[in-house]
Formats: sequence, C-alpha cells, structure tokens
Amino acid sequence: MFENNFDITLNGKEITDIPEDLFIPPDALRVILEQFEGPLDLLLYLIKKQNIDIIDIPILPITTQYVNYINMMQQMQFELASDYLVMAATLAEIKSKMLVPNDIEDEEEEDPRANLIKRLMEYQKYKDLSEKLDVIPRRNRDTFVISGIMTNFNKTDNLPKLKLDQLEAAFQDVLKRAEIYASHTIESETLSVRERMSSILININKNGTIKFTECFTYSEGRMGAIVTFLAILEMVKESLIDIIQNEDFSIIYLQTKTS
Amino acid sequence: MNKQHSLQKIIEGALMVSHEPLTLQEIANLFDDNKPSKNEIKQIVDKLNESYKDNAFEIVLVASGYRLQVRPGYDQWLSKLNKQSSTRYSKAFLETLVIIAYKQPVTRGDIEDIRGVSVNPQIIRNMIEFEWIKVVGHKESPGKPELLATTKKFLDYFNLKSLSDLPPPSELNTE
Amino acid sequence: MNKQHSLQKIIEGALMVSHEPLTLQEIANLFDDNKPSKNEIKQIVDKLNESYKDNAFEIVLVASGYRLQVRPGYDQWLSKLNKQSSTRYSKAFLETLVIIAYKQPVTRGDIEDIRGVSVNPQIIRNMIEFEWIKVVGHKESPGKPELLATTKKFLDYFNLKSLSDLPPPSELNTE
Repeated sequence: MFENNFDITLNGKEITDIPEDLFIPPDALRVILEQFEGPLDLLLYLIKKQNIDIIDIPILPITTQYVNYINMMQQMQFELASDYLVMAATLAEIKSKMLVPNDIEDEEEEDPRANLIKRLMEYQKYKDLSEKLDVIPRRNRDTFVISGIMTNFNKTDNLPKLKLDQLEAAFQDVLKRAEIYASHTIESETLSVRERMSSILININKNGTIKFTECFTYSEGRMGAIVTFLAILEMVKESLIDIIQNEDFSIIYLQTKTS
Repeated sequence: MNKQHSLQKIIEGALMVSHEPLTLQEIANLFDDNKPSKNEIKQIVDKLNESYKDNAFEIVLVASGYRLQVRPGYDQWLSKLNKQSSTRYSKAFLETLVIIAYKQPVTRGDIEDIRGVSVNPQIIRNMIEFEWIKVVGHKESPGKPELLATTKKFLDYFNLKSLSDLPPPSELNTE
Repeated sequence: MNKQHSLQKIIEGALMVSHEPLTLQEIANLFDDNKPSKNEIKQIVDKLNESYKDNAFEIVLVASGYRLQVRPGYDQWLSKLNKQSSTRYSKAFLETLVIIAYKQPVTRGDIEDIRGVSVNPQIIRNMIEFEWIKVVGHKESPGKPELLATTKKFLDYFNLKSLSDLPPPSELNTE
C-alpha cells in the first residue's frame, strides 16, 4: 500500500519530502517505530524489508534509509534513544571506510562491515530465540499447576515471625523508592478512611446492596460519621461503588459498580 | 472423546487449578456455548467424586462453592510442605503487604505502580492463604481487577486494634 | 489399607497441596520412618500417572521436581480462572530473558551489547523478583558488574527440565 500523495502536516509544517524509499505513511510510522527494540532491530527490519542477506548488506542504501528513519523520528519529536544516534554514526563511519579505496594497504583489510554484520547476526539469533521461547508452553497460559487445599491444617503456625518494625522498614523503602507521598503525608485519619472503605466494600459484597444509613454507627460519634462519609465519597471517586436513589428524598443505596 | 467426557475433564481441570471454590454458575460460565445446566454440573461433580474414591482428594461443597481438597487425615505427612523455606519474608512480600495495608483497597495494578515492578502472584496467594489479606471487591475498570484489603487476622498478628494503629508514614519520614 | 496403598496416597496428596515441585528427596522426607527409596517413589509416581490416564491432569517432571498439573489443551476454558496477571511479556523482556538464558552468566553490559540498547533496570528487577534470574557473582572488570543467570524457577515456568531443553538456536545462514 504505497501512496504517492502525502498530505501530512506536523507541528504546523507541511511535510512534503518523504524519503522515496520510505514506503510507510508517516502516521503509521510512529506506531511502527514504537515497536522497535533499538537500532539493531530497526536495521534488521530495513534489511528484511528489502530481502537482503545480512552477510552482504549494501551499506550505502541501508545507511541512507536508516538516517531517513532517524530524521523522521526526530521530526516527529519521537523520543529517541541515544543508541539510535550512535548507530547512525557507526553506519556513517562504515560508509566512509567503504568509500575510501584501500589500495594503500597491502594486506587485505577486514571488511568494515564485519563487526556490524556480526552484531546483527548475533541479535537476530536472540530475536528468533525469544520468539521461540514465547511459544513454548508456560505456566498459567498453557499449563496450569494444581495446588489443592488441605483442611484442618493451620498454616499460620509455620509462618516465620514478623515484627511491626520490619513492616515499618519495608514501608520506608517503598516510600523512598516511589516518593508517592512526597508532597502530602497520610494522616491517621486518612488511614481509617481507607479502612472504612474496605469494611463497607465487604458489606456491599456480602449483601449486594446496602442502605447508606447502614454504613454509619451512632456510637462512633461525629468523627466516625465523617470517616464513613469520606470513605463513601472516595469509593465513588475511585469508581468502586454506585450510589443509587430512586427519587428525591428516598432511601439512598450503595451497591457495587455496574458498567 | 464424547461431549460428556470432555465436559467432565474440563470441570475436573477447573476445580483442580482454581484458587477459590467455584459455584455452579462459575463452572457454567467457563463454557462459551453449550453451557451445561447446573443440574448437569452437579451430576458431573458427583461422578468425579465417585471416580476419586481411591484417591487422596475429593470435591467438597463449602460456603462459596465446590473445591478440591485433600481428604482429612494426611496432615501428619503433608504439614511439612509449603513451609516458608526461609524464616524471613522477602522484601517483595513485605513491601506488597505494607502497600495493601496503607492504601487499601488496592488492585495489583496499584501495587505495581507504586513498587515499579509486577506483583508476583504467588506472594498475593500466600497472603490470602495466611488470611492476612482478602479480596473485598472488584474495581470497575478493564479486566475488573480484584481489590485487596487486609483482614482482622493481619491486625491480630501485629497486635493492632485497627489500621489507624499502624505507624503513621509521616513519622517514618522524620526518622 | 496396605502400606503401598497409603504411601501412594500420601505422595498423591503431597503433590496436590505443594506449591512448588517436589524432588524425590523432598517426597522421601515426608516420612519419618519407613522412608521409601527414591526408586520406590519413582515407581509410585509412574503408577499414579498411569491411574490418571483418564483424568485431565498428570504428574510432570520439571527442573525442580515433580509437579501435578492439568494436561495441555485446556487453556481455552481454564484461562478464565484465577485472573492471572497478564502472561504476555514485552519483546524487550523476552529478548533480555533469552540472552540471560543462553549466554549465562552475563552482565547487563553483555545484554546491551547484543541488543544495542540499554537494559531497562525494571525488567531485570522484575525477573529477579519472579526468581527467574539471580545474581550469581561479579565480573572481575571495572565496576564489578553483576553476573546474571537463570534459576530452576525459570525452567519450571516454561515446563523445562534443564537448560538443554531450551529451543536450539537456528542456523541463520542456512535459513
């Protein structure tokens, strides 16, 4: 599917000169580019596209094509890994070596492409292997392991001991890594909101639908009511539950979210 | 293989691999077309159980459905299995646990977002098996991911009265 | 119930409840006295497998031992159970994994050389957390980079007994 008339505008500029040997419309290109695993993958794609043997890659056209792709990527402000640029430089170097007549040297000099060809073949090998690995039977996709239940068997007795401070330390690690709470700290109140969310969810799950008023316990006082209310609001916000009221001033129900 | 035969094997396989007891409805839902009736499934379960009379396991009906379990009387030998090999929990286990405790109810995806790595399903299974966490619902988003929350047993284990007794994160930062 | 009979049932029960594959040694260790020999256990496993010929499951030998699993061909129905987090892996993940599997022990640098792009640290962390790979040492070169290798769990996951069961690389030139 090759179209000659492109009418593409990018960042307000019309793109008119599409490289001739680029047989993919640029809008499709972006999708394709995202699938490349790196410069070697892209090169292998270009080589395959032209039905060329890796052993004998015509460095000139391939380099031109590769550079064209890179330029396209940059024009499209595609986030380009530096590895792609390094490869462009490598290709340019090989190209220039190929252009310089090597009659100065007496002994036969190594083909400047040799190293690149070796790398491409090596990468191709693992690419093929990864496709093979992907199809061999694996757990939970092709085979399912049986793990029955034992009754009258208290597994908890066998648990290694865990102290609260270990939990604290683990949480600290999580915080450090994710810095999710960097800007705002969770106060104990929020915590009990989350706890209340869990308990209301359990209740809804058990009973299907519950009355709004059933979520509140008078003995908990004003604070408890606020926590419950916040929990309900949060669950609505997180699309965990639906609030239903059939008519004004009628009973409000909470139920599991339906799509 | 006749229809009955393969139906029986599929149901057997399902009961074997499911982590949770399966209701008749859930078993019927495994089939896209030619859904067996609940009565049909019941009969197959009975047939399976009969065929297991010389086996160490059986299908039992518990509150939330049918489940395959080892017959009573084997704990003398089998209690040696599934012990945590080490006496310590992995970092992944602890971090996953605290995220569930502090951010509950959470989905695996939420945990993955925070930790930056995929959640090892075995870890979640272990926690559910210890009854430290449980599935409290499903989030209304693609794939209907399970919402996980901690249980009373978790609090009991750490001698906490409620989740608000957990060390507040703000204190942790200043430590 | 004769001795042989109950031995067989205990082994069946053990394979059924164990979360991990069991080695012959681990099976023998279930018994305090009258430990069966490894040969005896092997025979019992064979006998069990024969008795399962009409069932949906079988005992298979993977890298870390014997495990009970549903025969292949049931994924159409059973994949609906247990809502496993995605069993699809990215190209980058698979490529990194095969390089570690086939070239082990390797450093991240080795992987980068082959793939031509830097290794996503998250992918490595993920694999370590799944216990599919581990650090087996450090290379005696600047920065003492970690040497990565696959584990038995990796083989177990792909139903392989040993690394030599991995698909052989095809000869590029002859293709």
